[in-house]
Amino acid sequence: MRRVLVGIVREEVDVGRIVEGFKPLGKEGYGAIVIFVGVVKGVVDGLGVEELRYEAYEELAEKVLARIAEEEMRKHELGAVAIYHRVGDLRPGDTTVYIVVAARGRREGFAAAAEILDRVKHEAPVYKLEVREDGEFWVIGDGERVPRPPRPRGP
Amino acid sequence: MRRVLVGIVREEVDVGRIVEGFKPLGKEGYGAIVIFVGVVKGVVDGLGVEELRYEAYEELAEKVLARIAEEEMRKHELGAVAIYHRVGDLRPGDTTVYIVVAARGRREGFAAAAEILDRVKHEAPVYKLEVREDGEFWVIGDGERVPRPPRPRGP
Amino acid sequence: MVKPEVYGLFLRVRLYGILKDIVGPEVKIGTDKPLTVRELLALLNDMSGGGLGEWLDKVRVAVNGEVVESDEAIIRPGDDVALLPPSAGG
Amino acid sequence: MVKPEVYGLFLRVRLYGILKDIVGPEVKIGTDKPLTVRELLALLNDMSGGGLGEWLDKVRVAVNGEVVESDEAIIRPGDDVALLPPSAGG
Repeated sequence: MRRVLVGIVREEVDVGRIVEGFKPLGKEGYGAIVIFVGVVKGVVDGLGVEELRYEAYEELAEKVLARIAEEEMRKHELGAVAIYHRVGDLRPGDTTVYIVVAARGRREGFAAAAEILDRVKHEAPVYKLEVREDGEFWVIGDGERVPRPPRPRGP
Repeated sequence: MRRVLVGIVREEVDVGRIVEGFKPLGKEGYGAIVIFVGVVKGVVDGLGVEELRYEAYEELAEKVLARIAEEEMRKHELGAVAIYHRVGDLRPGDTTVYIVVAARGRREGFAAAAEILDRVKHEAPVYKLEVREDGEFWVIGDGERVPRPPRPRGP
Repeated sequence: MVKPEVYGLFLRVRLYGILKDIVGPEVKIGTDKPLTVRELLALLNDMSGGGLGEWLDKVRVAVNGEVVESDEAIIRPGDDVALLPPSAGG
Repeated sequence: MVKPEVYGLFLRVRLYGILKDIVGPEVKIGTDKPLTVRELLALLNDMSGGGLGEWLDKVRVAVNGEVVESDEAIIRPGDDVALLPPSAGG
């Protein structure tokens, strides 16, 4: 079994299958699987969102995800970690990011999943353009929105 | 879509299917799905565990799970909650409890899932006998173990 | 909905977890009079040769599918009673 | 492994996120001499009519698939360079 699964992916990820893979780690004493699944919101600050366009600098992004997974695995004594981030044009209700950890207990599991998610948001070279009813905005860091500037070439 | 799903169940629960059901809530602004899956540990305090035998006072247990789900849904402004607890003879690597919440953001989601899990452990009339290499123990509350007393009748 | 089962002039008590080991999985008590929760617990303790001992403080009693908080709550013949040790889910 | 692509005496720079809108998705700079990160950023800022402005402090530069921390790091013709705005995953 591979203990670290990461990827920048275009399609949805089958969470049930990851759980299936991590369950046997119970035998080694990992009794808690914690999962976070991010979903595109249809409303932000009371305004309708039509689409989130995600892109990644993929060569680096997968390395960063693997590094986060391995560091957090050591820090929280996890049995396994999966991190997948989607790219492409996603609409409200579509999934965006998946974090799955197998931990010894629930506290470590929740702490690890929350921390991994924070690190993915801040460290992975992933970028998103929010297409809203009032225009297009680049999301910068953890929530700042910058109106999309006029482009030097085609759309 | 039902916003509260609870049950005392004998079989495994398909987490992927619950995620599939909760995803559309993204359109209403619920952008975070947090899941906890408990797994039977094969080792506790360095000793081998053969089996956990779970039983529940089912008439009450399902009412308690529904009450926890509804109260936590209001408290954390969740879009939906699922709580399933398994009963029967479970072996290391088998799943025991499933908590799934759809929250507005990740912080509420992690907080809600952790709190629901704590409440399920303390409030739901569910009981477990740990069959270990050094004997049989009733788990009382959050970790105390009491050796199984001699029985007045059959095994 | 819980449907109380009437056993003539019996009171049916189901026990869970460690209490099942101490007293038995189910006890029928012949009585045609109401009992308080306190009286029922004392009776069950006697029946198990004092085995409930340390558990008497920790036990919760459910009547017809709801936990009763008071030791003075009344149980009537025909009620569905359950004796519950501290929960241990998860 | 990232395989640097050599464009003769060009340096290829890919841009991401908002930087792509400001400067363009990819820029080829004709040079046969090494450049520092600082020099490269100044050059790209000039090319975009000063558009990088406020972003110059926030941009991270990756060379051959790894972020370089120092503005004095050297970039050589043939290196694979990426200009990255602050991350916004999740």
